[in-house]
This record gives sequence, C-alpha cells and structure tokens, in this order.
Amino acid sequence: MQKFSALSLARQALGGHLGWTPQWRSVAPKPAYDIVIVGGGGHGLGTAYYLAKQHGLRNIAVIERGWLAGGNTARNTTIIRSNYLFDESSSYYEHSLKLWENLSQELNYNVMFSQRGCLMVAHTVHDVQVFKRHVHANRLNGIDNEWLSAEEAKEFCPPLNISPNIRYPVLGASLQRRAGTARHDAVAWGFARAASDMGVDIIENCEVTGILRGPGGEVRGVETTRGTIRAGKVGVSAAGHSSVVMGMAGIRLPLQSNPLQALVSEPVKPAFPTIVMSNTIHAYISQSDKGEMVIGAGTDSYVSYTQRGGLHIPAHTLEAICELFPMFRRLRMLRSWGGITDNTPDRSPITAKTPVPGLYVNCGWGTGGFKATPGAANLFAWTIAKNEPHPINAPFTIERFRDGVMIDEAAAAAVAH
Amino acid sequence: MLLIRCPYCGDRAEIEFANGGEAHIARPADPMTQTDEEWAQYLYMRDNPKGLIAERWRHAHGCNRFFNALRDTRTDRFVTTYEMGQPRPEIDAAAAAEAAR
Amino acid sequence: MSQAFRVPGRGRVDSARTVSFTFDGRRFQGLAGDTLASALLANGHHLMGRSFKYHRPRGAVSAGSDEPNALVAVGSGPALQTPNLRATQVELYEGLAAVSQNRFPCLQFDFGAVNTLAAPLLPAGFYYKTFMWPRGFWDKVYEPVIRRAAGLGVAPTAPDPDHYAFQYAHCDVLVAGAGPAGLAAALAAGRSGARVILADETAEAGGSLLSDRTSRIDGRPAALWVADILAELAALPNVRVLTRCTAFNYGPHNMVALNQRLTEHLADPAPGMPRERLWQVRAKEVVLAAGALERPLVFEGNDRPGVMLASAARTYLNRYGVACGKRAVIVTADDSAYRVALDLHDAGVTVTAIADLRPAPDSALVRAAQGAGLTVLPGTTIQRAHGSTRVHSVELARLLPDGSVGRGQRWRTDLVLMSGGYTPSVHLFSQSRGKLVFDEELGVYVPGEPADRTRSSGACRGVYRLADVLADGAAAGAAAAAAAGLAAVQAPSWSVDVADEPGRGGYVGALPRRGKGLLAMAFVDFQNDVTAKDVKLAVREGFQSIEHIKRYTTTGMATDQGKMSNVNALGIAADALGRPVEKVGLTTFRPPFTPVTFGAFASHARGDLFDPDRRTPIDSWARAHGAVFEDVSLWRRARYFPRGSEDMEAAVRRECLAVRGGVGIFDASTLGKIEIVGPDAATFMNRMYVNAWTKLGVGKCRYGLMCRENGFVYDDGVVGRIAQDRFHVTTTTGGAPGVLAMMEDYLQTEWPELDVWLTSTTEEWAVIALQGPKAREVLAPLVDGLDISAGALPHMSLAEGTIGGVPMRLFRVSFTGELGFEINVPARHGRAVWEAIWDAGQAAGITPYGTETMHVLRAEKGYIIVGQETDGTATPDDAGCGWAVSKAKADFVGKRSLALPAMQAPDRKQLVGLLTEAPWEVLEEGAQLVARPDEAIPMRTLGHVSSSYFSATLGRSIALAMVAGGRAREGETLYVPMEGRTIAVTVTKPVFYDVEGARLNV
Amino acid sequence: MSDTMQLARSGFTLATAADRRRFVLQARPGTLDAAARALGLAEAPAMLATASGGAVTALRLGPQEILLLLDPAGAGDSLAALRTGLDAVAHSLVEVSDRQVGLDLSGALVEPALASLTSIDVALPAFPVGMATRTLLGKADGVLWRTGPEQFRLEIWRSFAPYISGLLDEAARDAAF
Ligand SMILES: Cc1cc2nc3c(=O)[nH]c(=O)nc-3n(C[C@H](O)[C@H](O)[C@H](O)COP(=O)(O)OP(=O)(O)OC[C@H]3O[C@@H](n4cnc5c(N)ncnc54)[C@H](O)[C@@H]3O)c2cc1C
Ligand SMILES: NC(=O)c1ccc[n+]([C@@H]2O[C@H](COP(=O)([O-])OP(=O)(O)OC[C@H]3O[C@@H](n4cnc5c(N)ncnc54)[C@H](O)[C@@H]3O)[C@@H](O)[C@H]2O)c1
Ligand SMILES: Cc1cc2nc3c(=O)[nH]c(=O)nc-3n(C[C@H](O)[C@H](O)[C@H](O)COP(=O)(O)O)c2cc1C
Ligand SMILES: [Zn+2]
Repeated sequence: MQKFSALSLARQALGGHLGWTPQWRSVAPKPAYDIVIVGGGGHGLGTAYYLAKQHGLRNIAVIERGWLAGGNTARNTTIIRSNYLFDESSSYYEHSLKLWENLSQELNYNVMFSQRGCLMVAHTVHDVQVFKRHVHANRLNGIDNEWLSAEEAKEFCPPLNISPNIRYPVLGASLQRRAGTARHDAVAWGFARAASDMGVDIIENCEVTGILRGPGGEVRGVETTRGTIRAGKVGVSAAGHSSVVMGMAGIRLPLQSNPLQALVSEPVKPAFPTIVMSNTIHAYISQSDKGEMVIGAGTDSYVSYTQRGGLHIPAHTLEAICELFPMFRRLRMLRSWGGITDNTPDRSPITAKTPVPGLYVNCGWGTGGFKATPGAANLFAWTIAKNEPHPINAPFTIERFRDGVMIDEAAAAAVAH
Repeated sequence: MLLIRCPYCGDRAEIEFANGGEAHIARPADPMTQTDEEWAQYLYMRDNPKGLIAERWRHAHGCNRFFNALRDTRTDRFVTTYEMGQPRPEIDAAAAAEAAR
Repeated sequence: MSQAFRVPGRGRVDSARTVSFTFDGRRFQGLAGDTLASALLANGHHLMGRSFKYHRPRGAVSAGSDEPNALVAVGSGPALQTPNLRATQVELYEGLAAVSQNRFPCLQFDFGAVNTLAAPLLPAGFYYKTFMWPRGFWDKVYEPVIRRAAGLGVAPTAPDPDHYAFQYAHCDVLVAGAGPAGLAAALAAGRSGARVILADETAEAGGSLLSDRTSRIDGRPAALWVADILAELAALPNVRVLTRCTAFNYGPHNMVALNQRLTEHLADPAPGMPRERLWQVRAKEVVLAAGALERPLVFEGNDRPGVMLASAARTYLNRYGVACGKRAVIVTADDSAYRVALDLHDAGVTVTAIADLRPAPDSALVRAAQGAGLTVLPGTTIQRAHGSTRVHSVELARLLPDGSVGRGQRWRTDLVLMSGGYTPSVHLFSQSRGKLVFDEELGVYVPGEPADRTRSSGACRGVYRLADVLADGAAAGAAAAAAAGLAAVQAPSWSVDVADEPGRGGYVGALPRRGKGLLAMAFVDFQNDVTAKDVKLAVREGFQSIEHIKRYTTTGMATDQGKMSNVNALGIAADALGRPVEKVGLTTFRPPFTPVTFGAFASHARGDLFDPDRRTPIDSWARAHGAVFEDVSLWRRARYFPRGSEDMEAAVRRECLAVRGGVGIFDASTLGKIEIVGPDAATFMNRMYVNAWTKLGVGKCRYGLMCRENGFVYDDGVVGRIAQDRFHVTTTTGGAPGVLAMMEDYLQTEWPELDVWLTSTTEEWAVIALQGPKAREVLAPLVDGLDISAGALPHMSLAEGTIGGVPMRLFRVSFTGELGFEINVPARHGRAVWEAIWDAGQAAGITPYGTETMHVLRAEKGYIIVGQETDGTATPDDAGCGWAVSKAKADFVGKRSLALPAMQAPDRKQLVGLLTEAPWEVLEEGAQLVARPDEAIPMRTLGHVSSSYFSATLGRSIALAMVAGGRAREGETLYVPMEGRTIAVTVTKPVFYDVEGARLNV
Repeated sequence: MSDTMQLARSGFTLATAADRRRFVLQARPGTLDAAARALGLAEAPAMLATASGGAVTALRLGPQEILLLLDPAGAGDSLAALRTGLDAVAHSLVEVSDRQVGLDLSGALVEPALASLTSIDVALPAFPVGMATRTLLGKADGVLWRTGPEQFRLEIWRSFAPYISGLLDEAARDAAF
C-alpha cells in the first residue's frame, strides 16, 4: 500500500502524479473464499477490514452489485454521534465513535472526521424531558452530552433562530461535542484500500442472486451474476436490500425498505459551525467542508427500491430549515437524492447470527447507520470470526422481536439519525 | 408525489393518503393460540419485496377508507387498487412487465 | 469606456433604454433586456468570478443556465444579497448591484490564486492523503483553512424578508422549454383544446431562435415566427405560457415541479409580490423540449476569460447586440460554429481563424465561411490559450495523421470560441426514470424508452435541423394531446428555408496535445477546477466507475451539475479506461435542473402558518388572563396563569393549593374525543382497549387504556357510555389522530363485519374541568336542575343536561384526585359557559390553572401521563395500570404480546414514587437512578425520573420514576448521580396524596 | 378565533357561512339510501356529490359517510324523520355542529387561491358545481364543496379556521400576480 502523507504527495507532484497506483484491487471472483461479505458499503468493507486486521483472516471477498459504496454510504448526511438513550445502543454507537476518532490514522486515509458537535434542539416541554433523559443517561455511560439553554445553543450555533415568536420556539438543546461529520466516501475507500492491502478481494459489479446451502442447511457460498462463489461463511451487509438477500436463504426479516431523501445547497463560505437536528419539526443540517449545506429530509412512507421519492418530502424539510434559519431562505437547493433504508420496527439494527449456520447479517441500520460504520463493521467481524456475538452487539438479534426485548430508541426519543 | 387511485374517490395525490404497510396479513383469529414465533411472523416479519407488493393505503385526508394496491417497488408504478377484503388480484405477465418498466 | 462592444442594430435589447448598474462597486451601463453578463461584456469586461479551488480568474463561458464560472452575488444588505447567481441569467435592472465572489481582497488580485501555484500539490483527492498528522491539527488548523478557502458566495446573515408563492396545477400537456420544438408542441396541443402549460426558464420564449438571424420560417425571420406563435398561444384560453420558469423536478407519476421567478428582474417589484412561485404540476402528458447544450473543449488554458462557447458568442451578438471581442479564433468540431463565425464577421468582428478538428470539413456552411474570406484550418487543434485575466493569444497546431500534434503557431486574439458539438438536455427525461441510449451517429446519449407519460422533442433528443425540430415538436404536441384524451388534430407544419445542420459533429474528451504537459491545466469542470489530469489520476488510482470518478474528482458536482463538464469527463475517463464511452455510462441526473431557492419550497409555511396553530374556544380568555402557553402537538395550551410577578413555580404552587383547598378551573378542550356508535360499539371497545366494557352501564365512565399490538401502552383516557350503542371516548391531546387512525385500521381491515362507526368529536366539545372540594357548590346552581349530588352523580359517572340552557355532557371525573367535573358543551358556547362558571365561582375563590398544575396534581395522585411515564416501551403493568387489564377477555389489541416472556420479566421498569431526603430538593426529570453511587462510569442504571415536582400540598418534593423491578424495591434507597453530587432517594408507592381516594368520593 | 371571519381582496372574498346544524351520518351504503329517503331526498348522493332538498344538504364524503348540513329552522323535523327512518337499522349519527365552521369563498381568484392549498384539480370541468370532497388544505383537513362557478364552501374544523383562512389570504394575494 502506498503510504499517504504530505511527503508522498509532494514526491508524486514532482512526477506529475503518474506514480500513484489503484487504491484497491478490483478483482474477478475466485471460486472459493473462507468468508464472503455481501454488500460493499462502508459496513461490508469495514467488516472485511476488521476480519483481516483483528482476526487474522485473509481469504475474504467483498461482493458488491454496483460500484463500491454506491448505496447508502454514498448518500447519507454523515451525522455521527453516540448520544443514544438505552445502554445497549449507546454502548454500540460509542464503540463506533471511539473508532472514528482514530480512523484516519488507522487507515492512513483522511476520512475528515470533524468533531464539530451536534445540537439537538428542543421545542416542547416534552422534548426537554426527553433530551435531558438522554443527557443524564449518557453522562453515566461515559458519553458526553450536555444540556444548553436556548441562549447557549445560539452562542454555539449563531444562525439558530431562538426568537420566542416562532411557531415552535427553541427551548434549549442537547449538545454532544464529540459528535461530528465525516467524508462519507472516504470511509469506504479507506476501508477498501486497507482491506485490499491485506489481501481481501474486492469484487464490484457482481450481484449476489442466491445463497448456496449444504445438506444440513448450512451456508456453502453464493450464486452471483459472475458465477458461483463458495464460502464457509457469508456475512450479509446489504442495507436497503437486506430483505432481498436474506430472502434467498428463506429468512424473512422485520424490515421495511423506504426511500430516505437528502439534499445539498449550493456551496457558500463557512456559515454553519455545527450539526443541528430538530426532531420535532424534522430538520437536520450541517455544512460540508466544501461549503454545501447538507440537509437530511424525511422518509417516504411506502416501500420502495427506487432511490427517489416525492418532492414534498424535501419541501417539508426546507420549511423547517427556513423556520429555524430564516437567513438561509435565499440559499438554493443544488441537488437532492434518495437512498433505500432498511428500517426495523424498533429502529435499532440487527448484527447477529441467523438461523442458518454460517450465515450472518448486519442490517436494519435504517436512517442512521453511517455513524456506526466502523463500530458495526468491527463487531460484525467479531461475530463472524468467532461465530458468536461480541457482548456489545449481543442484544441486537433477530430473535428480540420474537421475545419482545426490543431496543426502541425511536419510541423513546422519536429520532433515528 | 405518487398519484394513487382511491377506489372510491379516484386519482388523488399521495399526500392525501397514509401508507398502511403490506396487505393481506390477517390478524390471527385467536392470537393467544399462536406460538411466539408465529406471532412475531405476523407482527414484524415482512416480505419487503423488491418487485410487486400488495400494500394498504388509507385515504386519510379524503374518504377515510382503507384499500389495497398492487405496486412495483422497483418503479413505484401501480398495477391496480382494490377494495379491502378482495383477494390479491392475479395479474398477467404483460401487466407485470408494464409495472416493472 | 461605455458599451464599447455593443453592436448597433443587433440584438433584442432596447437601445433606447440604458440601465445603470454596479459590479464590485464600479458603475456600468447596459441596456434594457441585457443580462448582467451581456452588459458586462458590452463593456468589454470578461472577468466575472474566481474558481472554487485554485481561485482562477474566470469569465462567462456560456450565455445561459449552464454557466459554471460567472457566479456573482446580487442585491445588497445582509438579508438580500443572494450568492451564486449566474451573471448569464441575472437580468439587468436599474440600480442592480452585483459583486464577485470567492476572492480576497478583490477580483483582479486574489491571494487565493496562489493555489494555482500550489496546484501540483493539490490534485484530485489530495485531502484524503494528507492532513492526518498531528492528530489534533485536523479540527483546529487544516479543516478551518480548507473550509474558508472553499465555498463560493457568502450566505445571507439576516432573515429573508421576501415571500414565496406556491401553486398546484393540472394540465393535459406540460411542455418544458419554449424553443422551436416547445412552441410547436404547445401550439399543436393547444389547438386541440388541451389544457397546456408551456414553461421556459429564460425571460423570453423562443429558445435558440432568438439568437438566430439566418433561419426563415414560412418565409419570415425566425423571431417573427416566434412572435406569431406566442400571439396565437396567448389567444388560446386553455394555454398558459410561463417564462422565467424552470421545470426542475420530474417526479413520480408525471408530477413536474416548476420554479417561476417573479421579481428578480425588477428594480421595483409591486408591493406584496412574491419573489418566486413554485408550481407542482400534475400533467397527463409531458413534452420535453429543453434543447441541447454546447460542449466546451478541453485544452490548456481553456478557462481563461475570453474563452467561450461559440453558441454563447452568437447569443451575445444576436440576442444582446454584444460582440465578445474584436479578434476571434474559433476552434470547432461541428459546423454550427461556422454560423457563429459568419455572424461575427458580419458584425465586424475579425475572425482570425477557424480551427476545425475534423480533417476535411466540408459543407455548405464551411464553404460559406470560406466564401466570406475566413481562414479555415482543417485538422487543426488548439494547444493552449494564453493570458491571465483575459486571453490574449492562442497556439493552434496541426493534427497529424498519426494522431500526434504538430508544431504550434501563435495567434493573437481576445476571443476564443470553442464548439465541441452538442449534448441533448436529457436531464428531465432521465429524472423521470427514462432510460438513455447511446446514439452512435451523434456520439451522445439521447432519450430511449420513456418510463412515464413523456415525449422528448427537438434538440433534447438529438433532432437539430430546424425543419425537423418544428415537425418533431408539432408531432409531439399533437400526440401528447391525443394521449391525454383529446380529439386528434392535424399537427401544424411550417416550411423552413435556411437549413443549417448543426450538431452533426463533435468532440468528446480532452484535445490531444504535444508533449507531456505535466503542469498544464486543461479544465473539464470549470467551477470545481477539475482538470483532465485529475480525471486520469482518478482512473490511475483505481476509480473505474464514472460515479467514483465524479466523487473522487468532484467533476460534475458544481452548481452547473455537470452541464458543461459531464460528457467531456466521461470521454477522458473512457479514454483512460480504454473503454468506449457508452460502456462507461453517465452519472445519475438528479433534481433540481438548476438550483432552486429554499424559500420557494417553504412558501407559506412560515411563522404562524408554519403549522396550524390550534386554539381552544377558551384560549382567548386565557390570553386575556395572562396565561403562559405551551405547545402540545398542534395545540396551544395554557401552562399557568401567573399573577403579578409570579414565576412558574410560584404560580403553580398557588394554583395547586387553590384546587386542593377550594376549586380550580381548567381548559381540557384539547383532549381528543371520539364518538363510537353502533350496535357493535361495546364489542369494538373490548377489542381495542385492555379494559372490559360490556358491563359498563349507561351513564358510567371508565378509565380506558389502549395498547398497540406490540403490547406497549399507546394511549389512555376516560370513556363514558352515553347509550347502549354509544361511547364517548377521550384520548390524550397529542394522541387523538393516531388513536382514531388505529381504530379505523382495525375496524376496516380486521373487523369489517362490526356495525360500528367512529366520529371525531374533539372540536365539537369545549371541555371545562372544574376540580376541587368546592367544585360541586360552584357548579350545582348552574346546571339547570340537574342533580349532581354524590348520590345522583357519583365518581366515574356522567349525565346529560344543560348548563344555562346550553346542552351539556357532564362527566364526574377527576385527574386531580379531588371532587371534579368535566363539563362538555358545544364549542361555540365554551367561552360563555366558562365565564359563567368563573363568575359563579368567585365567591369560592375559583382559580384558573394550567397544564403544569394539572401535572403536579395528578403526580401527587400517581396518575400517569402517557408519553411521560410511558415512552413506547412500557406495558400497562409497567406503568402501574395492570389493574385495568381485563383478565377475562380472550383477546384485545396487545394481549398476545403481553404474554411474551420478556413482557413478564420481574426486572422490567415499573412505576414507583421517589422521595428525596431534603424536602425542598426537586429531582430533575430525566435524571437516572442507580443502586450503587460509588460505581465507576459506565454505571449500571436502574431507571429514570419521569415526573418531578415540588408539591405545595405536601410541602415537599415528589417524583415518579420508572425503575427496574421497582415495585419490589419499595423502601430501598437509590441514588441519583448528578453533575458533582449524588442525591439519595427512597422508593415509595407512586401515590403521595389521599392514597385511599377518599377525596374523590365526596 | 373570532366567531365570524371576513376577508376581502380584489377577486377573492371569504366569509363565515350561515349557521347550519351538522351531522355525520355513517352506515352501510344501503342504509345511507334509506336515510336519504327519510330526509326527503331521492337517494343518497353518489361519492363526491351532494344532494339538497328542503332543509337538508347531504355531502357524500365516503362510501359509508355523509355530512348533513341542516337549516336550523327545519332541522328538527328532518332529524325526527331520519331517526324514525333509521330506527331499526345499524347506523351512527353524531352531531358536529360545533366541530366545524363553514367558510364561503367567492371571486375570480378563488380557484388559484385554492390551488395553492389543495392538490386536487379545482378547475370547473374537473370539479363541477355540486362536487364535494374532503381533502388536505395545506396541512389541515377540510371539506371542499363547489357551490357555484366561482363559489366554494369550506367546512373545516374550528381550530383550523385561522390557519386555513390565513393561507387562503396569502394565496389570494399571490394569485393576483
Ligand atoms: C439520505 C440518507 C441520509 C442518511 N443520513 C445518515 C446520517 O446522517 N447519519 C447516519 O449515521 N446514517 C445516515 N444514514 C444511514 C446510513 O447511510 C446507512 O445506515 C449506512 O450508510 C449503511 O451502510 P452500509 O454499508 O450498511 O450500506 P450501503 O452503503 O447501502 O451498502 C450496502 C451495499 O450492499 C450492496 N448490495 C445490496 N444487495 C446486493 C447483492 N444482492 N449483491 C451484492 N451487493 C449487494 C449495495 O449495492 C450496497 O452498496 C442516511 C441514509 C440516507 C439514505
Ligand atoms: N446554435 C446551434 O448551432 C444549434 C445547435 C443545436 C441545435 N440548434 C437549434 O436549436 C433548435 C432546437 O430547438 P429546441 O426547441 O429543441 O431547443 P432550443 O434550445 O431552441 O430551446 C430549448 C428551450 O428550453 C428552455 N429550457 C431548457 N431547459 C429547461 C427547463 N428545465 N425548464 C424550462 N425551460 C427550459 C431553454 O431556455 C430554451 O428556451 C433548432 O433550431 C436547432 O437548429 C442550434
Ligand atoms: C454529504 C454529501 C455531500 C454532497 N455534496 C454534493 C455536492 O456538493 N454536489 C453534488 O453535486 N452532489 C453532492 N452530493 C450528492 C451526490 O452527488 C449524489 O447525489 C449522492 O451521492 C447520491 O447519488 P446519486 O445521486 O448518484 O444516486 C453530496 C452527497 C453527500 C452524501
Ligand atoms: Zn377516497
């Protein structure tokens, strides 16, 4: 792997940058691997990376139906935070946040993790109660999260409209300072590069079309559009397509795939220092390093695999943005798009073994799994390597829906990003 | 914004409707006789198909009736809508192909 | 220098009306009808902006919405100055003030331009490779520097005072684009009687014909034809023509969004005029007639001000009467540039040379140019354009038969016109999910089979000859009308006597060059400063998909969304990958077509109209009596009624004591109400609620608790049985719509055989709660003889009667633990009845109270609030309401889930009371509880404080909490670790006041 | 809100409608026909249609739902007849006189003003005189009933009246441009 640094950049500059080599090897599939990961998004690539890095496994393939990380990894609003309510979730997301904090260095790839803080704005007395509950729960879990008055929130984020005369005045906000954003593509590319360097095969434009089973029902590999690939273990990390892929093994999941939309403004000079989320009036916004306002819109209500939705959804979001930040009304939408999110009934993920031996699944991240990318990858790798979950992801099973032990962050907080 | 044909009111814009998830998942007649596994299947497990889905809609801001629809989730094209209680319509290959287009 | 480059007698501008404006504070003159760009060019001013990354000086390269370079901020002041507008679209008006962007200290000298020198260090994706050490420097040093250098214009800092209109529309045929194709289509459809909307993003319909001095239609100049058609369209009542109106989003099922700009071109908009209007058009059929965009050529220095698209120069000349320079060099791969050359030549511009990339160009146009004495250099390419803030010379060189490039020759010039051929505007078609197909002959992507009810016509599907375009548009319009169900009409037809054949040639990718050119910068994406080398670097680094190349280099991600760059980037990538262009493919076209103002989406949804602000019939009284309000779902509710200088705490103490000691009056009108009527009403209630209803007598009330099918508490409220077949159900304020929807769901989809119907009556009734030991004495004289004594109307019963002659449903219920009534009267009488009770209660010291006091009083009694004690993860038993769950019923919504093992676990969080040691200490709601205060973080938490108040009645603080295995912990000490200190609490029963309920039954 | 509302712009007026007693009548479709006959109407209006006669106007809002607007003067008789007519048949009759208010809209700009609030096509051919339906007006429900070429009646829940009339006012202002 070519080392990335200011020095190597300078050296290459002298040669007109002709000396750079592919960041990952995009290869044709071999007939067999020890482990096949289905889905080359951030989660799948990260899983392969940690399998290689932490568990010493090398004979691994990541199979991606399209271009690498072209799913939700390419299309999310990049909010990273760990201030979730329940112990189970917060320890999962905090595990991830800790990995984020060193990811650029670990991967030798600048993923631009920018810990600019995340303000969650409260508009009602109920919001205040809920957010304070988060603040207290987080503090005792060792996760930073603090309560700010409306004035303090404005000081932290000057564009915020805290006038008492707006329809839903801002009553205060919780702030996780360690929260932030990262360059979404870079995360996937960084994992791909590092994994590839350790021998992982990255196979693009290869769609898994079937899951091969042995006589005992155990996994034997996958059928793909590029032929049969045998494998002792298969880890599925297909986000919006999880139901489709798992359906090939006869497993129904508690998932619904919905379009989730996002948009960016034209770029402007730095005007927004942090991330602001308002669950009550549905607005999520931050400004990228390039200058666009990155804005998360809502979910279309129906199942769809089209990666697009209705214009009324982003329009509704922009109403909220304009209300909270009336000086941004004259900014303009540059591009809007959709992704396919896989949502569970309790809005918490599944990272687990399945009833099929040798088949593992990491899914249900819905509208909020970018932040979990290194964490989920790390724990999914553990689960596959050891054939048992790590204590952190142990509660995140499929069976929790049967047993009634849901981890319902949404019900507790009405938020999933 | 989808255009949805309410069986009672005709074509209306999606914002008048509420989606009700997959259709034809009948509530067991006697839930207490269900195993935990069966109950979870009823309550949570879904086909979530990539392709034709039978789904429920309620004309929430119109006649307030639930009805069913057959739609292709790859294209969001509707094949048909039909009243609650009717079975899922059989459709021919041409209609399916048209919906998939 | 005043409009030295204006060509008299040319253009559609009004030479009689000069307009003065400023650019970067400097005063200029233009003409009415100019754009900012054409006016600046008329003054010989090409330098209009700086690029994103290298801060390169830039001028307008186009004359339309595809402009990547000439971005300016228009308007003045912190609220109105609007960034990133294209000078090529900004229409001139008197006093317009524009400033350039992304430069410091000024456009001419920009410190940021050092980035150009450092460019070798800043190739595509350089930031992924560096800035990683020292670890802490990213947030503090590197990122802030990057952020400041990036971005283009400056966002306004004060609220936008303008407003924006919004409109749904429906039509048979929507035509996007009013060039010849669109006009013909609109006319054909319009004549059939179809409802037609024709939208064009520019100020004037006509499209390319407005820049065309050559073509004649039916023997008349093209511009006159445009005027004729527009006149006929204007006379058709079924046709609406919208200019300055961009079709920007082609959504599912033929819903197309348009953005119409109403004031931006006006010096003095009429008062009240909306700035823009957003249209959401549901069209039966759509005709796309968006034209084609000319491609630039990729060569070193192609970004120098003075280097432009050939068609742009033609537009500036013929539409605006502006010559973009004095000596032009033209580099082309398509015949269309020869027409430009001839027009320029005709206008007195010296056309020094026409370098044609094709080895042997030969057509009527080429011969015409030669005939006019112009120098045509076949098989010639451009090596480089020289200059900094303006091009001054170019190097042209022969393309040798072996594909290499010969020695160059320098040509002096102040204008370089490039034409790489045309790219059909397939944006909207592609947004509609239509598949694009590669047209081998034209070498571009054109619309294939449509996915929605849409047709493309004219240049946007690669039909370029004007005669063909007109026929194509007319056919599309007629076919669309027929498809929309109108009687077929004969498509109109016209004859065209001058027939240029533009768009047959073209070049894709970077021009060949001599030598390695390691330092040469040939731009592909102008705005984002993506060079041909960047694209090649991306491929070299393994980014093989065009989507990766886009994301790695940012090509096509600028504010023109690749209109200028995508095809060339594709060509370069295909070359580097060694694959044909059509095997590489395009990136996804996404809305909007051009950027759209946020405010236009928000439209009326601002301030009071952001969301409905629901107020009760008694709200006006509360306001008059100084209430402080809170938002609960869409409702505004009185939270407390401060007297004098009281704060909330003081007011609430006083209000609480007044209720417990005398009588309080409370507006409960926001409670959801549903009337459930029909012979199967009780059966339905039995299935929906956890409680049993069969035996509830008429005239009785019961507390009802509702779960979702997952077994968790969903809503609660008191239910009264009005008649055998009629229940009056109440819900929480926020829960009402959800409860009704859930009931309808079960009724219509699970139990359609039940004869029962639901009607929302929330707003039918104003609800006045009268609570306190003196409630009866205040109420009794008012209820027109109704006996409300304890015997006649015991706790949890109801009666119908009148109050002051007004019909009334009187519930004897209590959410305070005191003797209480809830008086339901038709909403119109709500305030009058309230006032009557208010007057009658004066002697008893009646006190209005708000939601906060209501919360305290119910907490003293341990009554839960759904959403506060419960959070969507609590069962009835968890919430201390196990008693409400009927054991006898075979089934109800949620029952099966409640039987799951986890729902019975002993360590579930259960409702308890908490008392602090210090009576004045009020716990914080949301605070967590632990068993061991000395545990290290992460601590094992047992639960949280859900409600916490100072109870004036008890003279101490009280709290409710949800605690793991809580009921078994009664008497235990638990701890609430706060920042810096820990508070010990004792677990108690969740009832603090009148445990046996004696006060209720008086 | 104040009990009566009045807004006027050129081309658009909005005024609180004359008082009516209002009932939601729900029943199986056959029963609705019987109810209509009891009220002196030939039959229940078809979906999205209205029928009037005597003191009664019936708006067919759903397959099982009719909104009855009764002239207060004759309301008693009509109700009595209705109750008698439906005595033995399953149905639900609920008074909602105060749940909602009626707004009369008129003027040349009514159509474009309404088109700013509802996604329904309100052009005369698509929404003829006599048609009535529930729809979404901005973010609030309302019943839209065309009473003339340039006249509409809105029946909306009381607390939504300021919101809807506020929207209409702005929409009418914008429609002038
Ligand atoms: C608009 C939007 C905004 C969001 N905002 C945030 C946010 O702010 N913060 C946050 O934390 N999360 C956010 N998310 C969620 C987040 O993007 C996802 O949870 C996360 O990126 C999932 O990563 P992944 O690697 O699992 O999925 P993906 O990146 O989608 O990867 C799954 C891959 O599997 C591939 N695949 C599917 N089927 C097959 C098959 N049969 N064969 C081979 N390959 C297959 C897909 O092509 C895809 O590349 C957002 C999502 C969207 C859509
Ligand atoms: N200059 C040349 O040499 C050249 C090259 C190719 C084609 N042409 C000529 O162009 C003509 C083609 O006619 P046409 O009608 O297809 O194209 P056109 O370019 O004349 O008209 C397209 C119109 O669509 C408008 N438009 C584009 N996108 C829009 C959107 N999203 N929303 C609203 N409006 C939008 C443009 O403003 C323009 O007015 C022919 O006369 C042909 O000869 C000329
Ligand atoms: C955080 C973030 C920032 C983005 N910024 C830009 C941008 O500046 N310009 C742009 O054209 N697209 C931007 N995009 C959108 C992408 O171009 C693209 O729409 C997205 O990755 C979805 O892919 P698709 O549109 O090809 O389906 C951004 C996307 C994300 C997730
Ligand atoms: Zn309907």
